[in-house]
Amino acid sequence: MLRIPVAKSDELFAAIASQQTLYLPADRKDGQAEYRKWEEGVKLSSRLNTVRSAKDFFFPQTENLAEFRMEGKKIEVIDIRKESEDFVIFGVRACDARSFTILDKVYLVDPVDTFYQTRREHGTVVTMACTRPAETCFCQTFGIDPTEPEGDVSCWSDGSYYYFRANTDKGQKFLDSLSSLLEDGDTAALEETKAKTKEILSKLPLAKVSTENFGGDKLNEYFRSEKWGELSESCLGCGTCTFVCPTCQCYDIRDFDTGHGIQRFRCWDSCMYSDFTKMAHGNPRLTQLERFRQRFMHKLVYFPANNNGEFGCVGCGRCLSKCPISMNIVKVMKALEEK
Amino acid sequence: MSDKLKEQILRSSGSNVLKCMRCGKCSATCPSYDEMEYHPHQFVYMVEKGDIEKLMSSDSLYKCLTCFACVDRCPRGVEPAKVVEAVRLAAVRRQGNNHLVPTDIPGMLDDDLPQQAIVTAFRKYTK
Amino acid sequence: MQVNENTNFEPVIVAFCCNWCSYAGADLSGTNRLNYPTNVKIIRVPCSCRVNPMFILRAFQRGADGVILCGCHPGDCHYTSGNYFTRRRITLLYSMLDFLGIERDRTRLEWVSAAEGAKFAATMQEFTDAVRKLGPNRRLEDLRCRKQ
Amino acid sequence: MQEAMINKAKQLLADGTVNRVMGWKRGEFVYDITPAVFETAEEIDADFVCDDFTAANVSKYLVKESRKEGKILAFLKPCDTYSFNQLVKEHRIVRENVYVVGIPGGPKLDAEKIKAKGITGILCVKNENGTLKIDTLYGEETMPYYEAILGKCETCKSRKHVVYDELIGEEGEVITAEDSGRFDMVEKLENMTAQERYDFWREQLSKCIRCNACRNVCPACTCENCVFDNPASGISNKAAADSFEENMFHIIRAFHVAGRCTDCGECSRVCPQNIPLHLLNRKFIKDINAFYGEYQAGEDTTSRAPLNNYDKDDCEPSIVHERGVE
Amino acid sequence: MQRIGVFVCHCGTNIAATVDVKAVAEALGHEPGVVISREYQYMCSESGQNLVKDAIREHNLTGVVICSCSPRMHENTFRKAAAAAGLNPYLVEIANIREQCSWIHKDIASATEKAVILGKAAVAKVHLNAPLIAGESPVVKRALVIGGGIAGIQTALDIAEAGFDVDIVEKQPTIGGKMAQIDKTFPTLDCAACILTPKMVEASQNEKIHIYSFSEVTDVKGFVGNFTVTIKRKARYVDETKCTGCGLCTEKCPMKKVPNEFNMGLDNRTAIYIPFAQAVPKVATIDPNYCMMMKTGKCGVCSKVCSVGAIDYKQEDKFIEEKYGAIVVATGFNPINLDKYDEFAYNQCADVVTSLELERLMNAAGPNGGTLLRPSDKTHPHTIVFVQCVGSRCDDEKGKPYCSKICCMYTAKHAMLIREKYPDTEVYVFYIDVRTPGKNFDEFYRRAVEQYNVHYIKGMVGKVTPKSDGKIDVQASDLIANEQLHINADMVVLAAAIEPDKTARPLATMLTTQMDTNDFFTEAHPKLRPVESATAGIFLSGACQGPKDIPETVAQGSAAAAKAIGLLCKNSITCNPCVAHSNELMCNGCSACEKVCPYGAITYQDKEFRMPDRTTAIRRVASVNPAVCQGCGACTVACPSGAMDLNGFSNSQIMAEVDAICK
Repeated sequence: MLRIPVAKSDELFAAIASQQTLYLPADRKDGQAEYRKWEEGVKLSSRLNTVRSAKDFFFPQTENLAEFRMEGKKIEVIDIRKESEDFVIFGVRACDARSFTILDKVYLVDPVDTFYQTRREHGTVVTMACTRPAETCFCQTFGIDPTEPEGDVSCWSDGSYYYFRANTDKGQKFLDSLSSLLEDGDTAALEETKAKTKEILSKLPLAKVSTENFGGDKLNEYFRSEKWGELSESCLGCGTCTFVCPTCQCYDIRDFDTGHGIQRFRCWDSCMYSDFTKMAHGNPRLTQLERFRQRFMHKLVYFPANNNGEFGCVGCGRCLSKCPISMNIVKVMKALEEK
Repeated sequence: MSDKLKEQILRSSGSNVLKCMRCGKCSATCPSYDEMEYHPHQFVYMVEKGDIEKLMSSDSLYKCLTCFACVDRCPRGVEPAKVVEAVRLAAVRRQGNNHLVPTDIPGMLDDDLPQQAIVTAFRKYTK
Repeated sequence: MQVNENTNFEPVIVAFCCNWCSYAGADLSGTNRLNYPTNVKIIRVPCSCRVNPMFILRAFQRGADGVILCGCHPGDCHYTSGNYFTRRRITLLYSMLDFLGIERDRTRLEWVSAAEGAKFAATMQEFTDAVRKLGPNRRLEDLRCRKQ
Repeated sequence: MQEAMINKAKQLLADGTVNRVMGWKRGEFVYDITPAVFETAEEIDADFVCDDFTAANVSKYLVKESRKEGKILAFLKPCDTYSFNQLVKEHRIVRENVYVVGIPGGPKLDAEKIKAKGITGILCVKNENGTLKIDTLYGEETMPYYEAILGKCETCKSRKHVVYDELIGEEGEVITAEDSGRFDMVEKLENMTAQERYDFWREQLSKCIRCNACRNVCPACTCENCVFDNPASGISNKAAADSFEENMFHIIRAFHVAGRCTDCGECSRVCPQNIPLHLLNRKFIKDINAFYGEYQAGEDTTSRAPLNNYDKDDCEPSIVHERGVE
Repeated sequence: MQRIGVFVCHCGTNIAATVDVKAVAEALGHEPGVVISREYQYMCSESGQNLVKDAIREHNLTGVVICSCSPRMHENTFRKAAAAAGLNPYLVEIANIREQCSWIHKDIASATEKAVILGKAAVAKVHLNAPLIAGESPVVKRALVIGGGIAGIQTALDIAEAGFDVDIVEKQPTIGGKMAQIDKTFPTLDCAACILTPKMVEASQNEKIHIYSFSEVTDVKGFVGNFTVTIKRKARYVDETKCTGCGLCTEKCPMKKVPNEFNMGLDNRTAIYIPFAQAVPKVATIDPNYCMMMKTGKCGVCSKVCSVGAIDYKQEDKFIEEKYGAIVVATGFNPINLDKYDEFAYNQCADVVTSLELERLMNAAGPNGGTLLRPSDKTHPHTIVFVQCVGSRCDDEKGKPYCSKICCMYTAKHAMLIREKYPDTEVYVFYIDVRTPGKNFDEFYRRAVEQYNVHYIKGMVGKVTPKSDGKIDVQASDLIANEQLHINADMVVLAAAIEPDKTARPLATMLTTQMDTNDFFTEAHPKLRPVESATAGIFLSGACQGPKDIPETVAQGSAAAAKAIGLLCKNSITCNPCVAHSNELMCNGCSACEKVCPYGAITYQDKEFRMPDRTTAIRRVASVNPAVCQGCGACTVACPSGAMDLNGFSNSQIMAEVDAICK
């Protein structure tokens, strides 16, 4: 397998960055990681995950869609889309990598979201296999193997080497462009690392969480469940879970008057917010219970109903550690399963 | 010329002669009044008019004791003493460095004044 | 402090003036033909205490380079106590803006009575000069609103 | 402590003093504890918890809970009692409908701080003589206890309960600003240059994802309709579309709670991006103390809030120009 | 869709000379919603107003923007015009392009640009204006006059004459004020007491007038038509209702060495006193600083001699609260303190006196029984020097910047009276200018010069030096002769500047009226509304508004009365509709707004609401009493949720203006 010594990572990143913009997880002063544009001196984080997920690259929090200008009685619509640049996201975990598949099912089906599509086309995803999963991880629940991450290129590390495997044409081209740096080598040490990781995976506290009681056919069973009241009682109605979530895909479209025109932009919205999907007549989900239910029903019931059983969650565990009151999808699943 | 001179005097005195309301209190209060050809209020008025040459050549310039009684008393804050001082300064400046010319010396000689003082003064006040 | 080198820079200055004192003071400086820069545009409010910090931030967002708030002298408020509240609110707001690193000279509160036309004009001149020296507002601007 | 609380709760439920209990419910791990309302002794026995990780301030829930049928028992830490009192003062909590039991406060622990050390796979956390022993999937790890203390507890302002119907444990004292050091960081920032302060806040606030966790957890933010959610307010926005809106949101939020913020520290605790939001509130508190005399929001229910009050000799805003570093 | 009309006024050349009004009208015509944009010579003229009215009717306008002078000037004019044309008057906005643009800028291009921006801001605001309907509030049919001098007396008499109750609050034990101290009046030389005292008596006997003497206003609440005033009735230690004013107590009082204020301290009175013979009310007052009984507990003579038992040493200050519809301020003036004018030796020499002291010295009821004698040695003065403008017309640091107005005339009067009575006395008057604009005034002054031979010398006194022989050396300049004079005088009379009474400043704060930098009350308009303050329901009478002589004071007193009567005639007044209102759906009931409201206009109610989650809940919400609210807007900022907003100056309107200006 193609590999490069970890010690030469700076050379590797420099080579990638010389061709296209490279983003990778880097450590912040506060001990958390975030995606950062690589430049001399930026080191790849060893943390399991970033606070914000990698979905930002394809579906940013705010994005301008169009501009309008008014001159007298005429309104001019300006297409503000610009030619996109190619970029690489390096070090995407298996869970986040899977989230792109989920977002694709929303944005690349008819009608295609061209903003999203353009970004997807220009981005190359280089994943990184996990070696130290955390107690909050439950990606296995959704059939993800963190030791075999997806992406255009999969990458592994055994501590001494990074190993690469292209999964797509785009990935192959990417590896070809780095051929001078990469060497072929044996993977014995890597297999050992994978085996160790697998052992930990089986011992994770959430390893047994299962989707068998969820899916498109459970609508009636869960929609009227009495558990929602108790579960949503402490929910603050903030958007933390949705904004750190790699698969949440809802947005709002708003107009901003700049004083010399109107900018139409979209920004992430959260089903936890009281004005989510507010329409002329009012709001279809008036209580926090309904809003809370919406989020989990969407991930566990509605989404699989419309997408051949695929769930709208990848088990990255971000909401488990970030919810201000520690209410999360795992607690919801367990509570709903209780008879 | 006189405009420029007026401006220079106004600038160096820092006084606004237009504030004068012609009350004459400066002259009423002046201890050197009787010694003067032009009195404090006239200084202010004549500077305002630009009629400065007469002041420059008048001995009144040197009669002002700079006691500032007029400055203190002036109800309008015109500060006549500063105007007088400014005119005096303008006169001194005009003289340049030659404050004493040789032709003046014979007139100064008298029995009481030591000759050495005159020589020293001449050295000191001449370029 | 950065000094603006672009001498052509004309700052946008918003002045909130209370109807009873400062707006009348501004009128008086007009009646007395006391000149101050055209950069200053006055918004009339019933009392300085009507000025919400929101308005001040809004002005900066929309392209103001300086915001000055004028009211009756403490004790002279037409509504008795309005300007006392203003004083507390605005002191805290300005202190907070300073805390966030926004240049101090972009904000000001001045008490101008209906009789102080000259003070009004002088204050506006002074404030405009100070803001001009600071250059365009960059730290608290909304890039979307920047004039193209 | 937990035992005493459970007994007290069961007793008050049994004798009909209250019909519900506001407390904390254990979660999947040692640290993911959720505020919860318990209605029966069985529920309490099963899930009630009060330990090193029960940091959440439950007073805000009482706005809603105190308007329901019957009386609710609330266990309040000293800092929570300030928030509670402030909400009573603002007529948000119906005092008669809450039975307050004061419980000792922290210091509480912050799982994020443990994780920031690179410790992962946390299964169990124990404090042994100032050393935290952490069982993980990868073996036992240790770290100094004090390094894991929750930010808001590091600068605790008071161990005294300002309101309670009953107290469990001993009453503590108010801690002075010098002893708590809670204004140290504000002061440090004040002593920076404007450019440094600007850079500091840009770095911090640019992390903001506008999840509203700070606002929604804040006991002072109980507006029926927040200005940031109200399109008619002219400043509503859902995402900080640019740096101005990041500033705007946090300045206005801090301003709206100025003089009402009890410095409970929840905003910083819940911020997923670790933005030290409490510094903005503390800046206001520090200024208010310095300009208008010491004031602690929530200390009582009668005093006038500093922003709804004035003194004829108050300082002028020019004081901002006169002090500190430009 | 809005249909807005823009009207740009030239104001003759006042605006048009510096602002290209055509360009302004043209530019504003392109603003969204603007359907007509016109300019005209004088918008405020009848034909200008007709232009606006016609446009409102013709284009069915929903909003009007007038680019003209300050809204403080003509906002009402245009609001009325709009109303006459059927448009709600509050849909009119004024862009101030005169006072705040054309008059302060010189460059046409930049002034025009600014005028356009101001116009745009007004257009942006008017887009959001809502029609407002003014409410009404009742008028209390009672007036308060603060100050019982000739101004206050005249005002009170006129108001009472019209049939309204009126109270006079006077801080001294008697009404009468400064005029009571004056000997003769110019230019007729009739006796002041002869014309004043009948008016004082008339006031005391008029059943519509109630006099609170020895009293002060300590608090004012409320608003036009409905003021609540707290009056402190200072303890005079004599029961006013019992005292007959017989004066026996004042004769018997053993403490006879109290400086007599009424005679400017030139003689003494007793500790219990009646200021002067014709005092109203004629009631004794005990001065607790001198009364032996009050100080040592030993004496009680007055109490013993009082046949009606009116003396009450234990009396305390009383506070009463009254409601009034209108308040007239008539706090008057005082001569300034002369301590800082060393050069006139006022504090060093008893024979240097102020003009008001001279009045007492010459008055028949004065210390010398009407014979003019030097205060120092009670000898007849042969040479008297009058000094004009002492402390008037000065630089700010040196004194008062204004002309005190009355000095020229009273000095001429004094000079004339002295020459008339004591022809052997030489009288010198040092003047800067003799100012005599008034009916028969210059003739009066000329009589002093021509008929009475008073020596008027143009010049100022620079130095007054008391000499050991009792004479006074007056050093002065004679500007016409261009010489410095020394006059060997017996007396010097200083025409001290006059200033507003010291009680005026705190009173202005209570009344929320404005004062100028000299503490004179500011009138609502210097020409057109000279007796009204900018605060509705507060009127100005006499010298509290500016230096005045007696005829002017009386004229203004009557004018203020007429204004007050005009208000009191109404059963109710139209309220300002620009008041706060609370959006109950957003209100948290936190009480912040109530805490900052200076008028107590906000109250709370528990109301049942249908909540967004389909439940009903009882919520505590604020409501504003529109009759009490004055529209300051303090509550709108105190409210964190934005539930409080202000009509006419709403959040959205102000932000629209901000946006338009910053664009």
